[in-house]
Amino acid sequence: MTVLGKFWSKQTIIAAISAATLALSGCAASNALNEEDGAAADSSDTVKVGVLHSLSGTMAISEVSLRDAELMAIEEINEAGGVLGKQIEPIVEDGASDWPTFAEKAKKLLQKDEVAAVFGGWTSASRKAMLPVFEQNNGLLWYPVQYEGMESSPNIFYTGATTNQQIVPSVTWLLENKGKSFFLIGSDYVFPRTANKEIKAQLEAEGGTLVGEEYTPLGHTDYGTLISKIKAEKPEVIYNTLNGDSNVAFFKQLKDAGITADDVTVLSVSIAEEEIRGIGTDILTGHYAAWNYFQTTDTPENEKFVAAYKEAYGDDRVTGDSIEAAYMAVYLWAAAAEKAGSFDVDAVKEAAGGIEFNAPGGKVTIDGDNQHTYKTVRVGEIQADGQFKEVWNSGEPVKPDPYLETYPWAEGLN
Amino acid sequence: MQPILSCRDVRVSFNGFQALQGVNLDVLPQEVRFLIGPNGAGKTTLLDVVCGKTKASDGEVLYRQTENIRKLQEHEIVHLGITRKFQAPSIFANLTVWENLELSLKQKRGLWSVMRAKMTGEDKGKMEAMLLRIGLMEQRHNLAGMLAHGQKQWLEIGMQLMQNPEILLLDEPIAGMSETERHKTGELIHEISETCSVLIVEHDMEFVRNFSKQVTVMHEGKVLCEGTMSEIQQNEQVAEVYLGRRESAC
Amino acid sequence: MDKKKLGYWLFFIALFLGPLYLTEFRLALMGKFLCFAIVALGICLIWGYTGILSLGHGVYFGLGAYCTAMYLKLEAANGQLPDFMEWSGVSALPAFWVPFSNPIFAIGASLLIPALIAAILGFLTFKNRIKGVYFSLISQAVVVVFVTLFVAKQDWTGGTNGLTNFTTFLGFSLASPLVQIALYMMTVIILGASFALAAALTNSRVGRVLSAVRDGENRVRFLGFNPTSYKVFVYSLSAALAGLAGTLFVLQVGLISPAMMGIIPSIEMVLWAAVGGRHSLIGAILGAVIVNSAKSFFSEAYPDIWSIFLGLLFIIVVMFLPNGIVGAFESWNEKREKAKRKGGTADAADSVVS
Amino acid sequence: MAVVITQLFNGISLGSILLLIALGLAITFGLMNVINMAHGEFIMAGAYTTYVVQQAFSHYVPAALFNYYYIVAIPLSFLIGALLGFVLEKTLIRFLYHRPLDSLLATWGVSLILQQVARSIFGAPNVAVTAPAWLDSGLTIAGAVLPYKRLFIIALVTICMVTLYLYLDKTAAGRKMRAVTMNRSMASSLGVSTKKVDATAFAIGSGLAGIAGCALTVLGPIGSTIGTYYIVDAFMIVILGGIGSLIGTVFGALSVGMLGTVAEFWSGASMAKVIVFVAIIAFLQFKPAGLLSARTRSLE
Repeated sequence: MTVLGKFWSKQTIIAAISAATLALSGCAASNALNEEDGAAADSSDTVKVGVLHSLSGTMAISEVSLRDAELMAIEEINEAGGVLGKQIEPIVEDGASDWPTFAEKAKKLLQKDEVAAVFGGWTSASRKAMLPVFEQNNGLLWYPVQYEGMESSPNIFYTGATTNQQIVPSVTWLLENKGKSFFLIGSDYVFPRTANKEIKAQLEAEGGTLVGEEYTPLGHTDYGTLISKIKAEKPEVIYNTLNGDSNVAFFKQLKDAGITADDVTVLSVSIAEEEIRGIGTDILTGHYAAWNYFQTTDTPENEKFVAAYKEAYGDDRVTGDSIEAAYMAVYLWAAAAEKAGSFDVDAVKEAAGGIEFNAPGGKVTIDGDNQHTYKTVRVGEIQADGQFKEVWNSGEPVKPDPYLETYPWAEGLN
Repeated sequence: MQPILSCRDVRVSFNGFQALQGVNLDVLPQEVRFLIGPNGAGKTTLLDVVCGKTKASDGEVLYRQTENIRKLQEHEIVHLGITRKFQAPSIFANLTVWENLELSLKQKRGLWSVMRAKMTGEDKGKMEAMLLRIGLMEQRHNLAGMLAHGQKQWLEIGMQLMQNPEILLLDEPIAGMSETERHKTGELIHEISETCSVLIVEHDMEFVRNFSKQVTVMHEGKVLCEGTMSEIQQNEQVAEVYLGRRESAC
Repeated sequence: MDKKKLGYWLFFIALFLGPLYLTEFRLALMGKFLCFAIVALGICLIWGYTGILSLGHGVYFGLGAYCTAMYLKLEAANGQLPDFMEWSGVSALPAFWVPFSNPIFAIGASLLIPALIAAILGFLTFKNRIKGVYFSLISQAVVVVFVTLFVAKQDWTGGTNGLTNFTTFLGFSLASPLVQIALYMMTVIILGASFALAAALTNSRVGRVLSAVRDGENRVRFLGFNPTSYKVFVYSLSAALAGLAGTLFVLQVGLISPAMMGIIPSIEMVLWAAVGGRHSLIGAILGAVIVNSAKSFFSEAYPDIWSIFLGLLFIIVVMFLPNGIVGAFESWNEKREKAKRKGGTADAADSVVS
Repeated sequence: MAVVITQLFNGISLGSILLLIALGLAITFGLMNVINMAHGEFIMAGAYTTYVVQQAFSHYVPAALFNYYYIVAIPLSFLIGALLGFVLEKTLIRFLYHRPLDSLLATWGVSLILQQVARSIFGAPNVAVTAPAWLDSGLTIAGAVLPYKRLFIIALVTICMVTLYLYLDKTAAGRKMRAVTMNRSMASSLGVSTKKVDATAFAIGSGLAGIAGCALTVLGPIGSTIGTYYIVDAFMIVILGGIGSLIGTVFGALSVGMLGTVAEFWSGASMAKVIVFVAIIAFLQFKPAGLLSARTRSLE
C-alpha cells in the first residue's frame, strides 16, 4: 500500500466525506435561499417584499389563502404602475408551521434579500417568533390576522382586528340581543385564554354573568363531557374561541346533544367562510361569528375583490376576514411608501399614520400611535349557503386599542 | 459435608401449570451432579429457579444452608458465585472474544466501579490463561458471533469460569458438539469440579454414563430418585418413566 | 496520533472555522444543526449502543431550552415580570422561576433537570423490565404529558407561544453578530467535547456493558451486572446532552415553544441518528446536519414534497441502509478492500482516487 | 341525575370510540407484535372513503337514497383499510417482523407519506361529511340525551368485537391466525402458511381502522391529520389492556374512557389528558404486563 493509501484509511475518508457533505449540504440549503439573488442585479426598477406564510404543515390550511391574497394585491398594484414607479417583486417563503422557521426565514428576508417589507404570519406564536428579528434588524412586518392584543411593536403593522375591534363589541351585542349568561369555551392556547380574561372583565362591568369557562387541548375531538357541562349550566350564550379541527367536533356533537341555535347562541371568532365549508353548513346554520369583513359585505370594493379573487384562484374559493386583511396590508404599505416617497423603513413608519384605504370591508385607517388599523366591526349569522348575513355592524371604523386602555373595566388586566 | 445448595419443596407454576411440584435437592461442594429426566420433567425450570430467571412460587433455595436466594435478582445470585450457562450459546455476538471475557472477569460490577475499572496485568494474565484453556487464543480479536457453534459453547463456559463460581449450572453443554469436543468438555467439567460444584442438565446418556458420579432423575416436576448411574439404571420406576423408553437409543 | 483521531480533529476544526467561510445567515443555520447534532449523539448512545429507542427526546431538549430561556426572559424583563405573565394575569413571579435569574443555576438546571426526569422515568421502567417498543411507546406518552402541561400552564410557560424575545445573555446582546459567532464556536466546542465524551464512554468497559445490554439484556444479568443502573445512566446522560443542546439552541435561535418538544420533532431526532448510522457517533452528527440541510432545502424549494421525502427517508434507511450512511460507506469500503486484496496493489491507487 | 347519566354514557361512548380505534391495533400490535404507526392513517383513509361515498351518492344516486350512503361506506371503508394494510404488509412489514423498532420507524414514514397524499388529493382543509338523517337527534332518558350517533358507535364496536371473536374462535382461518400468533414455528411446521395468515391478520386489523375512520366522520373532523389525534392513545390502550388480549383491550379502552370523562368533568380537558396518560404510565410500572395478559411475561 502506498503512503497515500495508508493515509486515506477508512476513518479519514469518513471524516473527509463528512466535511465535504457538510459543506455541500450547507451550500445546498443556502443556494436555495439565494435563488432570488440573480434578480437583485436589476434592483433599480423593482422593490422586493417578502411573503412569509406556512405553505406546508398544519397551518398551511389557513395561510395559503393569505399568500394568494397578498400576491394578488401585488399584481394589481404592479399593473397599476407599481409603487414609486417601481414594480413590486415578491419573495415567497415557507414558514412550514414551525416557529423557529418563521424566525429563520424572516432573518433571511431582511438580511439577504433586504426586502422593504414582509407580509406574513398567522399564529401568535409565529408572530412572537418573528418579532425580535424585525426589531433587531429594523424590518417591517405586516401581520394580517385578528389576535389577542397586548402588543404594539414599532416594527409591526397589525391589519387584523385587536380585541376591541372584534371581541369587545360582539360581547356587548350579545348582552344586548341574546342573553346575559355566558359560557366560554376555547382551545388551550394564548388567544382564547387572553380573550376570555378580557370577556370576563367585560361581563362583570356590563352586567353579564359567567357560568362556565373551559379549555380543550389543540386537536381535541371528544366534546361529550364539555357539552354535558354546558347542559348543566344552561347558558344563553356560548362564546367560542376554539381553533381549527376542534370546531368541527364541537359543533357536530353540540347538535347531536340536541342543542340548536334556537336554544343557545354560539358566537365564534375563528370561523370564517373557509372554515364553514370544512365543518358543514347544516350544523352551523343560525350560529354567529364576529369579524370585520364577510364575503357578503356590501361595498363596491368587495364586489371587485371577490370577483378578482375567484377569477385568479378558482370559482370554488371563498374569501374571508384574514384574506381581506392580508390583501389590504399590501395596499396600505404601498400607500405609505408613496406618501413617504421612499421605501426606507423609518420613513414608511413615519408616513403610515393616518393613511386611509377603501378596503373591501370598508374604509380603514392606520393608527399612527399603535400601528393597528381602524376597522368596522361586524356580526354575521351563518346561512345555509355557507355565507354570512350581517346582523349588526359598528357603523363606523373602531379605533384600535390593543391594551384596552379606554375601557375602565380592563384596568386590572395588564 | 454440608451441602452448598439445597432446594426445599420448590414449587413453580405457570398460569396454573405446575412445572415444579415440590423439588428437594442437595448439592455438595465440588460435586458434579447430573439432572436427567424426560422432556417436561422440570430440569431446566429448576436451573432457572436456582439462577433467578424464574421465581419459585413456594419453597426455599438455600445457598450454604443459610441464605435463601429465592427472591434475589439474577445479578445478585451471580455475585454469590452461582453462574449459569444456557442451552443456546448466550455470548455477545457483536463483541470480540476478548471483550466477552473482559465482561466476565470477576470484578465489582456496579456502574461506578466499572467506570473506573482498568485492565490490570493480572486480569490480562487470567484472560490469556482462559483463552488457552478454551482454545480460542487465535480468535481472541474476532467477533464472538463469527465463531463456530462448538467454539461459542466453549467461550460461554470460559466466561462462566472467569468468574470463579462456587456453583456452575450447565444446560446441555455438549449439544451440537462433535465427539472429540464432547470428550474434551467432559474432562473440562471434571477439572472444574476441583474448585466448584457443577449441576448439569443433560440428555445424552452416553455422556452421563461416562462422566457422572451422582445422578438425579426428575419426572413431572418432582425428584424421582438419586444415585449413581448404575443404581439408577436398576431402578424400576426410572426404567418405566424414562430409561425404558430410551433403552434402545442408549 | 492515529489517523482516525486526525480525521476527527480535521472535521471539528473545519466546523470551528465555519465563520471564515459561511455567511452570517448560513452560520446561524449551521449553529442550529450542530445543536441538533448534540441531541443525535445522545440518541446514538442510547439507541445504537444500548438498544433503547426513545421517542421522547424532544421533552429533554425542550426542558433544557426552557431552563435557559427562563433565565434569558428574566434578564430581558429587567427585574420586572416577564411580559407574557403580565397579560396572563400573574401578579408575582412564581417561586420556581426565581432561581432561574441566576445564569449558572439556569444552565446547570438545563442539564440536570432533563437528566433527573430521565433518571426517574428510566429507573421505574427499566427496573420493571419494560423495554423495546413498550418503552418507546411509553416515552411517547411522556411527550404528550409534557406538551399538554406546557401548553396548558400558559401563565408559567408562555403557552403555545413559548418563550421568546430575549435581549441579552450575560449582558451581551444576542443580536450582535459577534456574539452569534462566539455562540457558534461554543457550540462546536461543546459538540466536540460531547463527541469525545461519548467516544470515550463507548470505548470503555462501560461501553461494552452497554453493547452487551443491547445484544442480550438477560445474559448481562447472568454475568452479574444489573442492567438497570447502566441503562438509567446512559439514558440520563443522553437526556442531559439533549438538554445541553436545548440551551445552545435557545441561545442561537432565540425561541423555544412546546411545538419543538412534541412527538414529531422527537421522532425526527431519531431519524437524524438513523440516517447517519445508528451505531456511529460521527454518523449521528452527520445525520443531523444532512437531514436538516435537506429539510431546509426541500421545504424551501418544494414545500409539499418535504413530508413525502421525509417519509421515504425513514423507509429507505430502515429497509436498505439499516446502518445509515456511515454503515453503507463502511460496507462499501470493506468490499473495496477485499477486492483490492484479491486484485493486488496495481489498481489500488486508482480506487483511492476515484 | 341527568348529568350523572350523561357522564356515565359519555364515559362509555368515549371508551367505545377508543376501543374502535384500538381494536385494529389489538390485532396488528397485540397479536402480531407489529408496531404500525400508519394505523392512524388507515383511520384517515376510512374517513375519506366515507366522504367519497357521500359525494358519489349526492351526484349519482337519487336523493331519496342519499341517507343510505353510510351503509355502503362502512364495508367500503373496511375494504380500503384492509387493502392498504395488505399492501403495507406485503411491501414493508413482512421484512421487519424481527425488527420491531425498525418497523415503528418505517411505518412512521409511511404515515407521513399517506398524509401528504391525502392532502394532495383532497386538499389541505377539512372536508365535511353530512351524517345520515337517521343518526340525527337522540334518545332521551331521564332528561339526558343519548345521541344516536354515539349509540350507533357503541353498537358498531360491539358488532366488530363479536364478529372478530367469532372469526378468531369459530372459523378455521381464525384458529390458524391464533395458532400463528401463539407459536409461529409450531404452526408453520404443522403446515399453516404463516405468510398468508400474517397478511390476512394485518389486513383485518387495518380494515378495522378503516371502519373506525368511517365511524369518526359522524363525530369529528375529516382531514389529513385526524389519524395523529388518536394514534398514541390507541397504542397506550393496547399496552394497558395487555398484549395479546382482546378482552384486555376492551377493559383498557373503557377504563381510559371513564377516567378521561370523569377527570375532564372535574378538572378540564387538558388536565384530563395529562391525568389519563400519567395514570397509564404509573399503572404500567406496577403491572408491566397490563390489565390482562395472554402471556406470562409479555414485556420481555
